[in-house]
Amino acid sequence: MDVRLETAVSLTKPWATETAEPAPYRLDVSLERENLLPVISALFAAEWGYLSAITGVDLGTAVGVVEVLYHFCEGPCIVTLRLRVPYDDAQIDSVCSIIPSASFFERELSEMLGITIVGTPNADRLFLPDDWPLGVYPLRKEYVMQG
Amino acid sequence: MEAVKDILALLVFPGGLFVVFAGMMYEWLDRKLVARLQNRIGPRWFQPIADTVKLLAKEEVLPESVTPFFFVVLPLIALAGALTAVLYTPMVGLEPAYSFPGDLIVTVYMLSLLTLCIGLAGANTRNRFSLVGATRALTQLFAYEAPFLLALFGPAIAAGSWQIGEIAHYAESHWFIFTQPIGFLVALIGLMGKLELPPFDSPEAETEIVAGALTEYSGRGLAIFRIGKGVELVVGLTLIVTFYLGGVANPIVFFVKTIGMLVVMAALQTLLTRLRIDQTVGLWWRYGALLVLLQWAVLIVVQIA
Amino acid sequence: MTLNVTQEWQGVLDKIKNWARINSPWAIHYNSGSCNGCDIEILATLTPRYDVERFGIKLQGSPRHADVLICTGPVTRQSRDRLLRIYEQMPDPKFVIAVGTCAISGGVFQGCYNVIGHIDEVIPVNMYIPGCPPRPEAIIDGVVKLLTSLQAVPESATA
Amino acid sequence: MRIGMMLGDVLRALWQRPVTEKYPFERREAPTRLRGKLRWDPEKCTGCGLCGKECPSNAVEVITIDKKNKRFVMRYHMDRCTYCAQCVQNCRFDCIEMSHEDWELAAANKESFTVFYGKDEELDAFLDAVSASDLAETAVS
Amino acid sequence: MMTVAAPTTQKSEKFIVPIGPQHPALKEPGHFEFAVDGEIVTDATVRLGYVHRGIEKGTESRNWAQNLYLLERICGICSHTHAFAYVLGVEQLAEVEAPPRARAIRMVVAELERVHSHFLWLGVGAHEAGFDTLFMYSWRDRETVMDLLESLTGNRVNYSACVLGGVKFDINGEQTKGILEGLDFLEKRTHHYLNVIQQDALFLQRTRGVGVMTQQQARQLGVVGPTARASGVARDLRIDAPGQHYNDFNVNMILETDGDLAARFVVRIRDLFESYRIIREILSNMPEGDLVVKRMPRKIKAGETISRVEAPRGEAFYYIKSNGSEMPERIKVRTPTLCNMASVLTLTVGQHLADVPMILVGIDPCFSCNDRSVTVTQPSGQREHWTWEQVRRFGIEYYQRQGGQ
Repeated sequence: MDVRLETAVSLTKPWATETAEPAPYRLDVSLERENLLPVISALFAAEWGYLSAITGVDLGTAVGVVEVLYHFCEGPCIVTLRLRVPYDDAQIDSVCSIIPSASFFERELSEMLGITIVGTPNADRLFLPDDWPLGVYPLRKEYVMQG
Repeated sequence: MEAVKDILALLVFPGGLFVVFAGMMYEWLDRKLVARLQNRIGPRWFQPIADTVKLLAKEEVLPESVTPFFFVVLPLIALAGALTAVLYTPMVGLEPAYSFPGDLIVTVYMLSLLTLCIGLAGANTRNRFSLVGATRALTQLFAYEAPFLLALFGPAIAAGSWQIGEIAHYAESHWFIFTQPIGFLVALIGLMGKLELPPFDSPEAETEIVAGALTEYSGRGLAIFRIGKGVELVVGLTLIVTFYLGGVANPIVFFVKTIGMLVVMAALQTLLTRLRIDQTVGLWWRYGALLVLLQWAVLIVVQIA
Repeated sequence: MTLNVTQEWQGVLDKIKNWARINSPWAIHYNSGSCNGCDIEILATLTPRYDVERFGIKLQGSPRHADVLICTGPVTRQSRDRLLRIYEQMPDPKFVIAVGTCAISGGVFQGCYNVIGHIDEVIPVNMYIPGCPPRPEAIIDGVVKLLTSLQAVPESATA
Repeated sequence: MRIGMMLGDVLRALWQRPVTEKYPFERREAPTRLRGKLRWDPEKCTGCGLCGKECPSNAVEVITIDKKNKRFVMRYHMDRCTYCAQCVQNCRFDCIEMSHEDWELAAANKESFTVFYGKDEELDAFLDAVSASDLAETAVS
Repeated sequence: MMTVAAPTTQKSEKFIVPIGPQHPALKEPGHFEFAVDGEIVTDATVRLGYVHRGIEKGTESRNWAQNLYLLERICGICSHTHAFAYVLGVEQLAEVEAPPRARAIRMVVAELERVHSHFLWLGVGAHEAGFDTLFMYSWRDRETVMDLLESLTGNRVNYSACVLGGVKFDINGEQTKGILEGLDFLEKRTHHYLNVIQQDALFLQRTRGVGVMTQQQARQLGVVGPTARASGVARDLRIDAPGQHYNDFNVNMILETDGDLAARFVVRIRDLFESYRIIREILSNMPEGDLVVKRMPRKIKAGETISRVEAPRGEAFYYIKSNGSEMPERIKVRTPTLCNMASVLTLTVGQHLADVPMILVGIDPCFSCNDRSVTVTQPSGQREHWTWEQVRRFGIEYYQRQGGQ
């Protein structure tokens, strides 16, 4: 295992519920939602990589959960923090207080998948048009494209 | 008979048709030269004519929130000003059509009218975009006008006259480009500033010559402003050549000199990065005006001595 | 007799107008949701290699100065109003060229949720240039075809 | 720090011929790999339909008239085509190629963008079979 | 096709002048909002979406091969990057590996694309600074590489070089020769341009000391690509993560430490030399073999993967999830501009509004930002919509007041 990944393992260890290494240079850390900020603070304080993207994956209406992935990259290594956000309590803490540049990713996440970002400095729409109906989230599986 | 001559002078030569046509040809030459210097072919010779005719035939959109009277009249005043200036200028090296003591000052004033009208037209349109453009046009006027004037007055002082015709005759025997090189440079660059040609077109790209203040002008108004600019280019170049490059002369020689100036202007346009207005203003006031004044001082001392 | 003379004059005037229009098409370009590919190619036609200034084409910033609207890309929800506005701001006579496959039919973006459709669902189009993106030569070809078609059309029909 | 670094280029340009191409007065040969208008050869087609299956924009349709006798017609929508050549890649029988000669495709109306390919007799049969109104509909879509 | 009711009113008094590609950097529409206190920017946000088409959702209803072409059309400047990142991801999921020759060809196309993109940006930057001659000349020379790409791939913009499991075409000897000749010419020109941007006094006035981003800032903002490298952050996937696509050829890191616009120009130009070197190296050591793997499944095994490719603008990030069917479950694309865009917004805070346009151009915004409508929020809370042109004018006038004193 790459030494940088080892550092990441030890950094995230206190909060990780599950750790996996799905591919070389990759580390998946599953978290509880409330532990997101401490983990990110720890990574940021140690200057481990940078926030490369936030991905939201809708697992489907049957499960009723959106999985939110925070990808941190450092050289060849990618650490992915995995959080599960249920539909009925779709909110998550903003990381903008630690990483200001995450604002874009959070705005995208919230408009595309209907997740409320608690404490984000700007919750305006980023990509969707002004006349897009409220409460419709295009990247949810329940949204089916016509035509 | 005198009346016929006056009408001809006003409408055909040197005012009116001739100078409008000459303005278009100069504009074409300028664009063509810039294109060639950028390794392109550039426009065809009738391009400005086609542009103008097309604009004249196009729908004129009268935007809301303008005072229609000024919207229509301002371009006409601008063109009239430029055309009036022609009458006192020794076109193609011939004697000016009209002349009176102090006509240099009137001419220069008439030339400023165009920019002033553009500024007012922008302000009249009253959308924020044009307004800002108008302010900018007027500031630029403020920036280059004084040095440009000073540069044109240099030869006047040397010749001891404020009459263009007399200065021109005096200049025949005194090539002021050698005795007053700074004045020449400032006048040439000032003309570029006046016409908002590339290095001084601060916020404009090569594709939009006047979009700022004239954004809302679509058909006739735009065409008339463009004609006005063409005329001003002709008058400005003629004045510079007359004053600095040997006065009234054989029309062919005079024409060659004018083309030479145009080439220099085109080269400057292609070579220089656009100046921000702060740089333009700095250039004019810190260097242009000061240097010309210095030259004046020297001149006056020499004259007295 | 006098009627004939005026008609003849009118005919000559129309010819001159038409000639000027064909030789001085000022363009404005709007991207209503394309991938930039067509936009770069349109831009490339301005550069020394293709140099559309040969035909008197100038890109203008203000829709008020333009005769030809060059559109690229499918129309997204957000940019639809914009496109309409530009079109309305242009003075008559005006022409629209749709450049690229997505401007004509939506191309690969057919059915994407934020895409309303293609250009001619929003504004009338005079010339279509397919390609993804069309080569600069193909764009020039389209423009020339548009200009040639103007030559044939009598004045009254275009105004 | 100097002023006018491009002077050399600019002066050279005065003597050089402009690089501008004379198109459309002189037409430069396009590279042979250019992906222009699609061409279809009905002789070799087996009607497998793989070309249409992975077309990203539904630009090609192979219409079967008689499967047994291998009678097919292709309807090609030039206006939808993205000229990606995935169909060429997919075709195992080399029936499809992208022409490098036909790339000046501009037209004033969209009807001309729907192209039918096929052997003459099949094409006639097919076009007869399709009613005029149907055709008009396809042209619009 | 969805139908949308036409909005009845224009939402605000927004005066929008979509200024076309005279400013090719800023082609695609975006809407920036800067709050200013006097002349100092206190807050900045951006509204994108004028060209948002819904590609990510679109991928979920197209099969794997169709998606290749859909994703390629995310961006017309770095189309190959997107295709490249996508096929890498899908191949990882399907557990196939493209043959070595195919990988080499992909790299050649990627590097040629970088060359064209940097030339494009050089022209754009020059144009934005008002140096049209440099714009014209750099775009003239760019045609050289466009010709190479066209004769190699068959299209000038959307190369469609990749297919799942390989590439579409081979590079033959004649093309190799053509590319090498083209590169020699470009290298000569690039030296010239490097001189120009480093020495032309008037040009430097617009770039030196503008939009400075320190190394510390760059690290914190998570910028990528040349923007990061101009601030001294060594971040280049071709070097950092060679496992994915550059394993056979080593790339040198190009770093500048000034962090201003001039440095961003220099980094990109010096990047070009590195690209020339890499292309030459690949062409002289071209591996033999097939172009496409024998068997590429139509259905991709369930699973998820991340693939990253160094685009001309920085790292392009792909997250691909498959559910084992013919269509992907989820594809997430993060373009480099999104990362860098955040840096613009942060950098402009505390800066003069006058410097904003050049800073924006400095990151080489690819997917964003023109129509260039800007909202300026005054301290009184009054909001005004400005066009991009107005901001520029504002800047110019601001400087004038400064300079006129």
